[in-house]
Amino acid sequence: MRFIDARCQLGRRCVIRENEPVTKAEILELMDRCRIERAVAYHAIAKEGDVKAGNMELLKDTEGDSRFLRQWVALPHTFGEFMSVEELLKGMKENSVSSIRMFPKTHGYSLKPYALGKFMDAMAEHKIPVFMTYNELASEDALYAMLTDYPKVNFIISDVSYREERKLFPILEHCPNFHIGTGNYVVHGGVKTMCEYFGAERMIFDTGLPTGSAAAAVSLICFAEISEEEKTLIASGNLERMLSEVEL
Amino acid sequence: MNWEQYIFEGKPFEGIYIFDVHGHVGAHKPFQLGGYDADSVAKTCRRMNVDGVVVSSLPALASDWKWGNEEVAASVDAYPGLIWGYASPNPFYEDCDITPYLDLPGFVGVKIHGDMQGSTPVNDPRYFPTYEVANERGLPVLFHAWLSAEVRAAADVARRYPNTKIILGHSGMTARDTALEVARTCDNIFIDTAISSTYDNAIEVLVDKVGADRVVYGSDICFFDCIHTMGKIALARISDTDKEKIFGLNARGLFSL
Amino acid sequence: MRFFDASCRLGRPAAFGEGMPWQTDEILEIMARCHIDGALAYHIVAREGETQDGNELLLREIAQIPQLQPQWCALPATYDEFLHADALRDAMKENGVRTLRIAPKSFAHSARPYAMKELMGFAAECRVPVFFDYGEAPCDELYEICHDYPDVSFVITNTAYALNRWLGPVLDACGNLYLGTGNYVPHRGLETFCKYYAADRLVFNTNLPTGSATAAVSLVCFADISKEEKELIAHGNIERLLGEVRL
Amino acid sequence: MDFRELVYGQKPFEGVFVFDVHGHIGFEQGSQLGPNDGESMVHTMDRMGVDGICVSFSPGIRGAWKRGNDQTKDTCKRLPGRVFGYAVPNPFHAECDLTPYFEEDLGFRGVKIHGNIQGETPENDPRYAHAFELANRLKLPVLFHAWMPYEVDRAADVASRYPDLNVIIGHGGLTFARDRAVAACKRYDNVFCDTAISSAPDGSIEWLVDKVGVEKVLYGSDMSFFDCIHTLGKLALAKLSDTDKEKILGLNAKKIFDL
Repeated sequence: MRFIDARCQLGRRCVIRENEPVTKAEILELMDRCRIERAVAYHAIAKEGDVKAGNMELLKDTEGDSRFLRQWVALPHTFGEFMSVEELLKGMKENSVSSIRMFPKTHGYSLKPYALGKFMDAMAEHKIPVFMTYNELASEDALYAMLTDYPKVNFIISDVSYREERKLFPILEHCPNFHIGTGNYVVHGGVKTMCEYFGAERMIFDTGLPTGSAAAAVSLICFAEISEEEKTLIASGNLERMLSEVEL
Repeated sequence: MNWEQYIFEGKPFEGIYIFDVHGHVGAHKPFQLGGYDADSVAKTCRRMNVDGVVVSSLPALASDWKWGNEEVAASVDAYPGLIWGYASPNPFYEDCDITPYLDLPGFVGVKIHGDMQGSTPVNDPRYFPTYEVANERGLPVLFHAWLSAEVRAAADVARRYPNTKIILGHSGMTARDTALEVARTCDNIFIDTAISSTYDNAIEVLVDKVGADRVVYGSDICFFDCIHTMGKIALARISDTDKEKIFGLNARGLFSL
Repeated sequence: MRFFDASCRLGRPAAFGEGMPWQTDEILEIMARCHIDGALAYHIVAREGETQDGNELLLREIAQIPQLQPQWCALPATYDEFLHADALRDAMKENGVRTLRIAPKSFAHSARPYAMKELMGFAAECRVPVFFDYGEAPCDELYEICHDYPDVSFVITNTAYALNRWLGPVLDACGNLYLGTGNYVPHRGLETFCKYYAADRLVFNTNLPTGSATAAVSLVCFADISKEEKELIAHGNIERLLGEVRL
Repeated sequence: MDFRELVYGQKPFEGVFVFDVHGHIGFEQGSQLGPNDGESMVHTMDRMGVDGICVSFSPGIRGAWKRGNDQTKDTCKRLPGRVFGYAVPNPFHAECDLTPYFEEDLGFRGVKIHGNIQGETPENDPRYAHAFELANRLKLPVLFHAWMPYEVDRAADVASRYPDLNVIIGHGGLTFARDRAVAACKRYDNVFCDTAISSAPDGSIEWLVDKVGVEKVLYGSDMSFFDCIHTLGKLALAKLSDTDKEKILGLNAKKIFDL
């Protein structure tokens, strides 16, 4: 079973709990221990400090390192901040960056079409998947609004808590562009149930390293009561297909 | 000095030593800052005849402490004599030692922002190694001291490390009563004027209650603009000598410039 | 450089920090010190509850003060608790009131058309500028209110420094949004604004007494922008907006 | 035993005694749980090689203490040797008495305290005393929902006043209350921690073992709130010796549960 992790943070973050992995070496040790082949990685400074500088640090930290697939954090281009959509696409192409992560709550901006329409049109046109954690959205209604405002963009939402099933089920039903990161999807039998109702294609394996548990994440897939094909799709198939469709 | 004339003709003040004890470089994640790199900060300082500003890096406080302190070192390097540096520790990293930065020319103090670092109280023992160094060298330590609890924690540090010079950032306006109270009990506590919005007369109240000698000009530049705080001090109804002390003479003593 | 303050507040606050210059003569002294020739003032009683009585109290308090012009607080005429459009027009005309201030969150009413259609219809028809603190319709609500009433000129005040990522997209999408400069303090805020938008969408105000007038005037005087742009901000734009009012 | 092979071989934990000290059956109003009846839990336990589990009725059943405990009793009766029960007291209903559940072997092996959900009643409130006296007399384990530091301290207080019962701090060893949990484990012999948490980084169980000693750490999954797979996997792939893992997975529980 080949695992490719869709959510890993490199770089030195501000707050660490005792014994939490921090360095790239510690992350790689966990990836090896959990047999995770490669990981889509973004940089801690891009989330917590300077977005553009953090994206550059990521290029340095992953230079010639085939274990990591590069992911940039994006910001809207208001008052000349960050990059224009054209500059972003050019930068992604030159540096083989294949996906985008956004932090609308942490970085404080609107997801509505009046603000992000142009940006999301580019994501749709170039089939670039957009990654977010569930707590970056104001509510499940905000999630539904985003998914329906931009139906042609694939969104991968991670860290959905086990308490959200009644809120997420109807959204999964209505929004085929809604994918779930399985890292902390701990609902009892959740992976199996989702396969039954929505198909394995809707789930992307991720861990949330270094603050999420990789061991728990791989176990959730290995021990799930689903077929081998379904496990493989979740573990790496869906992500690889999505990233292969990116046109830059 | 005819402060009004300077302002309303848009002419930066002349003949006044202006030293900003509370500056920043580097981006801040929750919202967009205008011109947060060293060049922008230097440009504004030169335009406004500001003789010097001590900056800490926002990423050093809220993100990667090493990357951030390097950012400060680069800024100090680029504008020697104009941009001075605060080094900032991080309590979560045992290997975090900011002495190498304090040894660099141009680094003149320490900046602590417990709130951004997992809301760690500033008198948390994990900050003590930094205070020991500051105490040995008699350095100023600028605290983010917004809430009165933060002011009291900073005052606790002032008492434990009497050889440091503690600057209560923002406290002149927010937790003012607590700040005034602790400033009376500790003579190594100073109060800066860095705040985005407060009413006129706030500066007059500070000078009246704790004396101009204990108030230092700080603007929080690049977090927001320094102009409005400068204007507030310039047009405050306090004597010119008090304005000169606040604008820079006090700081000159604090930072032994 | 002379200034006109597009929004300040009169009246006795329930609570205030020691030294706050809330009394009218203190406000007038600061205005003089800051070369502010005139100001649109609203009353705290109108803003904190008794809107009509507060508006009338304001007229009495500034009757003998030529520098101060009335700015009325307003809310939808639910169960006739406030003037309907025609009565409002007549009263404003009679008392020289040319601007309104709304506070949907504080007054706890919806800002959507189903609730504010009459009031905003009046403001659009008579070209009456409508002021509100940014906190009264923040983030996406700012877009919605500007978008719902495209013919009303909105001036937001008390904005502080953390809003550019929200403000930019609304300025792009809606031409009827103006920014009160009092306490708009991002580093190089005014020059960045003028670079990406235009000085004619900036309106000088102080937010006295809670905001600092000395800071507000300094922000304009020392801004790294042209003299013409400073004049537009200091008084030009508000004079144009007030000139367009047709009661 | 190659625990890594277990995960990748997708084989259950055969040959290892596994006992889950923190389970729930029944409805939870705030969120739709996965299958939460005894039978579906045993189905997962069979797949994973888990020998037994001790459950209390879900906190969602707030007031109906008798109906909830009877629900647990029926489940234990239907699934003897696999599902055991915690009796849950209620501090507001004076008539609440747990002794009938222990007069004969109905499958009950301990007491569960969830003060937070019962009107935020302090965990060491005198109105729980009758349950503590019962547990002390019968030398039973008492599982506390202890997420916050003050909840952990109250559980420790009970341990200090009733030396013959064993306190299990539920969740607390892995939340931000963990320093308090470590202090309690070190101070009292009859205080233990479980591993029930939905999100804690790799290395957190190792940290707990390092601080309180492996004998004090018990496998608990909070099933059916969560799937037990993820905690089992976290344990299997943890950087701990096999003997440590076997103690945590079940041997420690054997010492304080009458199994």
